[in-house]
Amino acid sequence: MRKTWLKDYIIKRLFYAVIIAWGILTITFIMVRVGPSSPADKYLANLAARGEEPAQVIEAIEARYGLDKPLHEQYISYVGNLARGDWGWSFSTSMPVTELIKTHWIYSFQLILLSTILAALVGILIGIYSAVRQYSKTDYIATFFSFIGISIPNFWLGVMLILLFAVQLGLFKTYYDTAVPLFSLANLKQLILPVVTLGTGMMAGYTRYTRSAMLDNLRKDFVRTARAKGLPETTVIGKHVFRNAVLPLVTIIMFDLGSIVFGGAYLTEIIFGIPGLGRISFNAIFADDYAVVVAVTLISAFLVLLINLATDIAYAYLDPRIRYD
Amino acid sequence: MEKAILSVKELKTYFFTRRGIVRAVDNVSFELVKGECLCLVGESGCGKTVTALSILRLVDSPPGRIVGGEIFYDGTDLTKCSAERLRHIRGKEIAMIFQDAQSALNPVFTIGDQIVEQIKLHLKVSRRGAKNRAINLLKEVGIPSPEAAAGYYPHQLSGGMRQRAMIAMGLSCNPRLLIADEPTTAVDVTIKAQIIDIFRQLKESRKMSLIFITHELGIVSEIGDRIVVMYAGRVAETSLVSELLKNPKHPYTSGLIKCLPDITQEKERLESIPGTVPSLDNLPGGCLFHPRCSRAMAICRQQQPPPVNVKRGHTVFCHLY
Amino acid sequence: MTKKGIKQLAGKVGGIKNLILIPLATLWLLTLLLDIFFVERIFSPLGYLYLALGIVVLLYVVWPLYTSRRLVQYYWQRVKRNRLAVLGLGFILFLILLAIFGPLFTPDPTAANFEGKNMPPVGFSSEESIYNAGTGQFITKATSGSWEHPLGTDNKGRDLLAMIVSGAGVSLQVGLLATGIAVALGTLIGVVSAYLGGKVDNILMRFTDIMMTFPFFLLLVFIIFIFGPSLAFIVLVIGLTGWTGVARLIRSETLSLRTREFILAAKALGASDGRIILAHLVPNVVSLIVVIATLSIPGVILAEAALSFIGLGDPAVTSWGMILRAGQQSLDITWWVAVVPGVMLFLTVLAFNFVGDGLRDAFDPRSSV
Amino acid sequence: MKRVLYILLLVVIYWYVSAFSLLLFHSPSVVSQPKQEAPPPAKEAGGVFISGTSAGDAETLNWILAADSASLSYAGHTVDPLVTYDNEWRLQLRTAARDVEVSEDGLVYTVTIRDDLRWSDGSKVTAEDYAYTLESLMFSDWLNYPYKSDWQEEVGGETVFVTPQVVDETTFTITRQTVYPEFIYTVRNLVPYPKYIAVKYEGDVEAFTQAPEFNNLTYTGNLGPYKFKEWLRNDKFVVERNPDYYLGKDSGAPYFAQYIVKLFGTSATAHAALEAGDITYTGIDPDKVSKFKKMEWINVYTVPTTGYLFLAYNLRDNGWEGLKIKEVRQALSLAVSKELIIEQVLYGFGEPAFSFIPKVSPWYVAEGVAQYGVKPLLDEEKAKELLLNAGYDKPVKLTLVTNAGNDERENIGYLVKERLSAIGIEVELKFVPWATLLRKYLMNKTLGTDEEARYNNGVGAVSEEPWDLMVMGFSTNPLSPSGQDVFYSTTGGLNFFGYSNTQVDELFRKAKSAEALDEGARKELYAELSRLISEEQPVDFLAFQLANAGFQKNVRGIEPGINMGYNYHLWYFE
Repeated sequence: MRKTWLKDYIIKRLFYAVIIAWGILTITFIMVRVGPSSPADKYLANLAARGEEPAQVIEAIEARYGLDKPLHEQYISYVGNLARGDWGWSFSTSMPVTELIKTHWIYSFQLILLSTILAALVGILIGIYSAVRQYSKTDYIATFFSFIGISIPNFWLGVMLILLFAVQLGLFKTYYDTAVPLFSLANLKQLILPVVTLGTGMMAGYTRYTRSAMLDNLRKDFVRTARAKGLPETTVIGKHVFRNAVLPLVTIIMFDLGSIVFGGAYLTEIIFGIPGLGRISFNAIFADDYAVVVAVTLISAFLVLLINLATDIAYAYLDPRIRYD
Repeated sequence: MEKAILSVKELKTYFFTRRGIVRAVDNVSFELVKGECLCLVGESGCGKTVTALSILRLVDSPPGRIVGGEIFYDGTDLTKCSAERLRHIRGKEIAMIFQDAQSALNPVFTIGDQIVEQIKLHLKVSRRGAKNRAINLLKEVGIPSPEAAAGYYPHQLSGGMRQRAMIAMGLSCNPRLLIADEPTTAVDVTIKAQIIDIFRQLKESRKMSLIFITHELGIVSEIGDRIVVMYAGRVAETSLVSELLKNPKHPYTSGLIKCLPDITQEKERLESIPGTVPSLDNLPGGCLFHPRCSRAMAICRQQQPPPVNVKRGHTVFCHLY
Repeated sequence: MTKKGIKQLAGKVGGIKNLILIPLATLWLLTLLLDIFFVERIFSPLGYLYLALGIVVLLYVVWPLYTSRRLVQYYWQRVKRNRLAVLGLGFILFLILLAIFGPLFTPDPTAANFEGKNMPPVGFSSEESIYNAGTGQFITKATSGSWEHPLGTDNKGRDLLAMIVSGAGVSLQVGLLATGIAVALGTLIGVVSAYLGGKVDNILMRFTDIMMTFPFFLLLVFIIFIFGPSLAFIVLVIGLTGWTGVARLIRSETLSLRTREFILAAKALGASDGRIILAHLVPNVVSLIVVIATLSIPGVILAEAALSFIGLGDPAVTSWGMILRAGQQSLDITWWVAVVPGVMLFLTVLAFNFVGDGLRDAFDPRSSV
Repeated sequence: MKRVLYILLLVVIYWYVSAFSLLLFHSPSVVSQPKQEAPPPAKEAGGVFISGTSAGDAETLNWILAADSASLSYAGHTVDPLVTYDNEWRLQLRTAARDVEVSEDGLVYTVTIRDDLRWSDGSKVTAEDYAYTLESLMFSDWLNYPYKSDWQEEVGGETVFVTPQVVDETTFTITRQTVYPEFIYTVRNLVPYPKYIAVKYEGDVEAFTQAPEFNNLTYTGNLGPYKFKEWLRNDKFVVERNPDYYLGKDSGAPYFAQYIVKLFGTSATAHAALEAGDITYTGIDPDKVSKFKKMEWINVYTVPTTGYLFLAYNLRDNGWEGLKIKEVRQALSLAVSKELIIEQVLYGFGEPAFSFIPKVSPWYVAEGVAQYGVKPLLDEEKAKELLLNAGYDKPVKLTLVTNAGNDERENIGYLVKERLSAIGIEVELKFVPWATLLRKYLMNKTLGTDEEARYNNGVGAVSEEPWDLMVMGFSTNPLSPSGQDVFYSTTGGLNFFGYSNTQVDELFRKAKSAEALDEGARKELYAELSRLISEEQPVDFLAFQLANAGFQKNVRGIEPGINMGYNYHLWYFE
């Protein structure tokens, strides 16, 4: 089916995304730079030990990174560089920001991707099942556990899992070992606990969304029609009902993908010592490394915008009734 | 008389709700003779649709359940046969057309796909073959530029077109029996006529057996051979259409007929049956119609009327006879 | 002033409620300004949030619910059918009572006592062997829980129960206040945007989009880190960043209401926009608001806990997240310090989820999650 | 269930596919090293030594830019200083051929380096490199070397740099105009930058900051036991055995194939990793020591540190005026038991402190130092009496601040509160975030002026928030305690509590002057200083902490002590 209007829509949205991104960039930049804290805070102990005059050291450092220049000058030069594709130099890690992100994003990505896929698959399967068997024992159990799943604080869950499986039972390493090659079974193994930690909540959520979305459609007339055609029950549920129920699910999963990087994933990364984007960006915050902070905020914002767009497009194809303008 | 293609015997379909048991269909029996058109007639909520759904075991359960009776379709009792067997009958042998195509068609698949799906399910044909067949069907039911229409989604079609598509889907595996559940209620008058025509043609051309559910005796007189008048989940009167329209026996039936606007003679106002259909979860004792019956007697309050054969093939459930 | 006069006035400002709201709000604002510029601390920052929330809730949630008592009863009947919801409600009430009256019966949660540190909960016993660097000897001291400290003590000898109690207070405060702010803001923006439509709608929704594209938790940590953690501030930030979802939901709900007969009727009768919004639209989304609020409280509570967990909590108060942070440092010695607050956090969130779910089913049986 | 398993399998496959497709974009931050065959070492070298830490990551390997200790220690694995010390402060020659020689007048420092030092390109490391590092890098305006003040001296009221002078290929001198006996310790720590690379970036701080050679330590040649391999930020710093290490020629040192610094989010996870045998070494929190002592596969060494905890008295105008009186300060110190703190808070891992000079320092003197806080100078009655004499008979209320989240300091706070209540002083505890503590409590400025807040803006200045007591911890350099004047001299840059005593200032000045040239004289000066300080009680010195190092049992060659790591290139796995 032809969707010529979609092209214009996408262009409009992309243009609009750029505007938003710029706004966010500015806000973030200002916030970082006007913040009272200084990169030199954490040197104090070291300076004291060496019997140094803190004032001199701090001035030296700020002068080196041009932090002593007036704010607007810093902003202009930063945006200028950004426009030229130079994302700046992260002085808290001594690396180009782009390099830094390129090195670390995969650690978050593998975690998030794996958790999301597993959570979605298992959650949706359970959800469908308990919707079809509404009010059965299985349904009640599934519902109850999904409640537990969405209510359990994942950072707590993570700590408990480590205590039980890594320390007590010694089944896993107590931390994520980056020496293990990314694409190896060993890596999959050491990702199990983090994925469970991050995935539980999502899975529970998806279970409940799927269930209710399925229930909304199970009693619709077209289901009866499908049965009247003589379709086997699996086709009726799996094709006719699910295809209608999938729409809200797409939104939610997409939204999670966008929002999780600096939420649940970050806590998981801290607990399991995964050097992902989350940890990088939060350490950057604590180090007043504005180049990184602005960059990651920008990236995640863009991520969300793109994902929203992707969702809309997906909608346009999944639900023929929808039309944007 | 010729052998029946479908015979329903003392069908009981109840709904078990929180507020109690609803006897949606109670002791309904009728027979459909091959190539004939049987009309189920009655006010809305009298159990016509449920009867039809029961035939294909499409009643949602819970809460609905067929609690008794048999439905014989050439030799097999549809109420008891295996789900497997039933699936082969559904859509292939017995097809059903639903009231409101708007909601009865799946909004996220194209008309073509929905028809093709059914064809491929039951007939050994290639995808292309199925597609052509679907397009022909669409043409047959009078959809202009059927190729394009096949690519449309339900919401892109007008009400009438949708209903036609629905019919096309029903016909797709040319079933021996077609059940049409008020196919004309959701469309406006002009379309209604055209759709009725389609059915009439079908009957002539394909010699297809038809169960036509409606509340309009007008339509019945047009295409019906045999009629079953239902009231509050029970059969009130059953007979040949011509016969019944001439001399209705059951007070309810005659009531219905009086309600028909008759252009030939002037009347101040349309007549109507006083009162309403009782709610199915607390039915009156005895004859269900007695509270509204002008000729009700003492006995009507006490016991249900037994079937009375007033004439060959004309049965009425009333104490008057 | 005559009844009629009041009615007219009310009509002008859009409903008798506003007639009450406006003076109250002004009063509130005046005290706040007074507090900021002239005198110190009439109320604490949290106090102001409480007052504001109280006024709004009273006028736009309690009042409407009260005026339609029968409806409420009807809903209550339906909620009651959902056992889990009732259970959750019970737990929340218990928690509130705990937070209010608990401190009267528990010792000061900040009172350290190094003699009685690392005491296990009642019914448990722990054996701790301390290495004495002076003598080079191990001193094994076996302790078992006593009713003096029902939940045991932490590595400072603070009574865990007392800490949990104060933590309950913190979690509830954050949960209710932040959600209150978020929902109030969201509702206002949602309703206004939907009702006025056109340019206003466009601008407001774009703004919502921008807010939504900010990585919520990153933003939170960021702001808290820069401007320093204080409970009131945390509440404020969570509230001011968390309204977007609410706004969207309310908006879509209002859009469907906008064309309903009674609104059109009100318009036809020449009621002012303000009046229509506050007197007709808002009351009709109250049920939705209640549901959204209950369902978004867990997220807020968890956010605060997460903040404290990564060390950005308000050090001046004992929150569950903070206890958890301390506890997970010494899981092997004093497991209870990590387990108890975790469980409490879990149960609280669970309870709110149950209730929210029950309410939603009650208000709108066939709505999706 | 079969279906589910099947789907899980699909997931895994899907993941791999997507992951591999990512490999195309993904470039790990590994620096490709020229492959060179290692000569077979005398002692069997092998194994990976993993040292776990929950401290923060380094900021840069371009150490000359760094102000944080982690950066310096990271780089330290690949380049040796001139001279280091063992646990008894005996000299250990590294890149120096013999110890730094000081002229009679104490102004000229002569350094002779080994002649077998090589940069990675094989070129000799010469005195020229050292001189260059000093003159053109550390002393330059464009680079902003954070610690330039180490190399500066006050001459006629203005600050000038010392003058390095190349004598020959392996010898250079550093000439001061003023005598500063402890300058030698600075000189001994000197580490060179390769001139042949540095000249490329000279004058351009941005280019220098981003120079790949410096950020990947590709130049270090045979200067250190290890060569840089990989640095994954916030995760691990990996160096591998340097086969050409100048000290390893005959001994074959170092004996670890790799040395890894592994970063952990919390000390708890680091402990767990040590217990599980996932790492070789980590520092152990005092309360966990007994647990690890019991594990037969772990060695726990208790070693002294230079860190000390103290209770600062706010002597500025926004503190309790009583604190300005020496007797009152003594009274407070009389009431706070150091043994109790050590036992309760440090689990016995501490030494009572009476001045900023630790037992391990060569300048430590015990006699004559007033030992407040231990019997007999632990006496509440006497404390009350002192307070009374000072005219404080009514109970007072003081605020004690420290940084939240630091368990040790918080606990000390609780203890102090408890002890002081015994002498009628009520203490209110205030735990604030580190940044807040620095901004609102440590930094100070004279009210009404628009000077920017510093840690010491002179006697008149006050902090933004008032406070009376503060639990703090800093560390001292046992070799040159005179550096502590940043705290205790009137103009000291970290003298945030506003202590001012001309005698003390004078003693510090002397300790840094010609009068201290003779070590005996210097020892006497320090003895005097510690006596005075312990009498004055500008702060209540609480305790020098003892650290606990947990190693896997199979590590050999460790000499527990204050400089435990001095011979770590000789450690090996059994």
